[in-house]
Amino acid sequence: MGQALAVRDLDLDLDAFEGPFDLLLTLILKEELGLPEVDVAEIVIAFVERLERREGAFTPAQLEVCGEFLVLVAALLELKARELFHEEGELDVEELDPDEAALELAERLAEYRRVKAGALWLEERLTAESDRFFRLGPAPAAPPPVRRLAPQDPARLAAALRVLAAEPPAPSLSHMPLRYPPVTQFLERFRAALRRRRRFVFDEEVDGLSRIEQAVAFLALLELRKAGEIKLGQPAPFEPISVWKAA
Amino acid sequence: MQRQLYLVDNPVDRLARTLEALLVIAPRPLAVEELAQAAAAGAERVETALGLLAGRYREGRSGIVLERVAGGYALRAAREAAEACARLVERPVQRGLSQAGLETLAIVAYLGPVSRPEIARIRGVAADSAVAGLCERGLIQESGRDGEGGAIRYRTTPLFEQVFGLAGPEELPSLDDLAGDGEELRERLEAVAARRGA
Amino acid sequence: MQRQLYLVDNPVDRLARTLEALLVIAPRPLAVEELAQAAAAGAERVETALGLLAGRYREGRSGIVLERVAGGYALRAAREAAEACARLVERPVQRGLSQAGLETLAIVAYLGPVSRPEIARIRGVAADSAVAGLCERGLIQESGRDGEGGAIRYRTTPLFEQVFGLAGPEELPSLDDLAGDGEELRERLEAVAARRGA
Repeated sequence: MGQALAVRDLDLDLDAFEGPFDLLLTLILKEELGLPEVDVAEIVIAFVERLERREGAFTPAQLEVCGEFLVLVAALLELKARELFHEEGELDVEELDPDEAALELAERLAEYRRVKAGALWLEERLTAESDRFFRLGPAPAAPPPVRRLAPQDPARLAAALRVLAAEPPAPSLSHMPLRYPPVTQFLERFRAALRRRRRFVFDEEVDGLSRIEQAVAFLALLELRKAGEIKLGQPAPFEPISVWKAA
Repeated sequence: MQRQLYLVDNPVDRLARTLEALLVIAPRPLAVEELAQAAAAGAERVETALGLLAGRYREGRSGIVLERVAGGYALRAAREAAEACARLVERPVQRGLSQAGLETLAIVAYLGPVSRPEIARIRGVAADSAVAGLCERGLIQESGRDGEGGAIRYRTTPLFEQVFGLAGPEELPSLDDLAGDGEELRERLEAVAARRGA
Repeated sequence: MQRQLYLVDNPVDRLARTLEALLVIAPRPLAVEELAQAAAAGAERVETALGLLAGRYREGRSGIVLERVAGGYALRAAREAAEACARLVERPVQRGLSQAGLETLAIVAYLGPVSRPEIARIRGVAADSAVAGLCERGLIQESGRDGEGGAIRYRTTPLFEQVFGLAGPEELPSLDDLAGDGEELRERLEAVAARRGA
């Protein structure tokens, strides 16, 4: 737990990260953090606190941030919880050997890290070259270009349309072992629950669901709260969360 | 060497260099006031520097000519290079159409009139620049709207038939093996695009 | 006066003037072959004349600078006039490239042609709006499809090289040089995987 608290001390500014890989990469490269020691719950709490401190309505952009965060959480879970995933057949993750998954994630992170270095170089280059101005487009006194087209073969038109009509190759899902149910599913579920009764306990409501589903459910909870549809109560950290319909 | 150093430090020459820079990037003729404002110099000094440049960039001496045109000053090509410039701008497009242009043109040819949203749906990517490019080349043109107040629809032009050597739309290569009629073809393309998802 | 007449009649200088004219009207960098074709001259002579122009149009000496960029040659404003230029024109392309945009651009520049799904796979985040933004800015463009009926692929444009001041794609530093070999990351991750697997 000592290590987990270190995660909280990181004071993660999630807005500053470009996506789950970005954040995950940063976490892993922090020397003091070993992946097995990362407490996912702590990261979730840090994230939620950040959301809570936000002013104003819950925008789609924030929802997107949540979605990316969720992918991160899922990736962490996958790395950490081999046994858990083995039990969760309905999530399709058992098809992927956990070791393979870890290696795949490692490769993808390494690839992302290289790309990030490229992006950094481009950024520096852009700054260094920002005092180079050139004209975009034709010169004011240039003759207008004549774009004559050479004769074309009509068969190319048919070929182009055949390409568009061709069945797409079956997409490889090997890179997407982490699928999760849509947030809307839980929005509806919680709204329905609050139509039946004034109050429910979140932990009971999601009991028996996979951790990924629970994470998505939690996200739905946050969205309802931001929209002012519900009120939340929790006596202490890690105690059950109570949910009321907002008056 | 002495002379060059002198030129570099001369304020009028320095201003002239700034004006050269402004004129070479300008997308339109620039008025003296615009040049003065951008160069952070007085209009009178700008006129002096323009006089210097006019002597340097003139017919017979330079391939770049500073010309006073309606609304201000602009750099243009020297007349002696007119033939070369004509060869540059009138080169027939050898590569023909890009993949994006060809796909868009095929959709308009076989399914037209179609709107940009429909084209985008079938190709799986925004069609604005491809449509604009084909319009500019005169291969497609606007053809009414998609219902009252709807999106503009496009169809091919006579120039299109000329370029592709077609006497009429009925001479387009048959796609019977893909679909029975235009409507069926459209449905099939949209269905595939939805599965492709990109 | 004697000297000037001599310059006017010198064939290399005459070709140089033609090249000046071509470069000042060109909307993009021109390759040596394009210049040679338009000027109706041999590539070797064109290169000689370009050398002459490079000496004349260079930083410190002229407000117009001849630059070798994006596989060709283009005229641009001298760096010393950057402030004045910034007052005259906006820099839409350079301004506001987000981190997402830069990462996506790096992927396309180094790994292109790539499709949106591939970019998303590498970034771990959907790339649609970043790709659309870069297309709009003219930094990337469509480049065929990923196999029959596959997703559209993208590659960088000559404008990308122009904006980033690259003479050609070979001027991009290798990712291995930029990122190191990533052994440390790999080892850490493999250690994690091994511990879990044990």
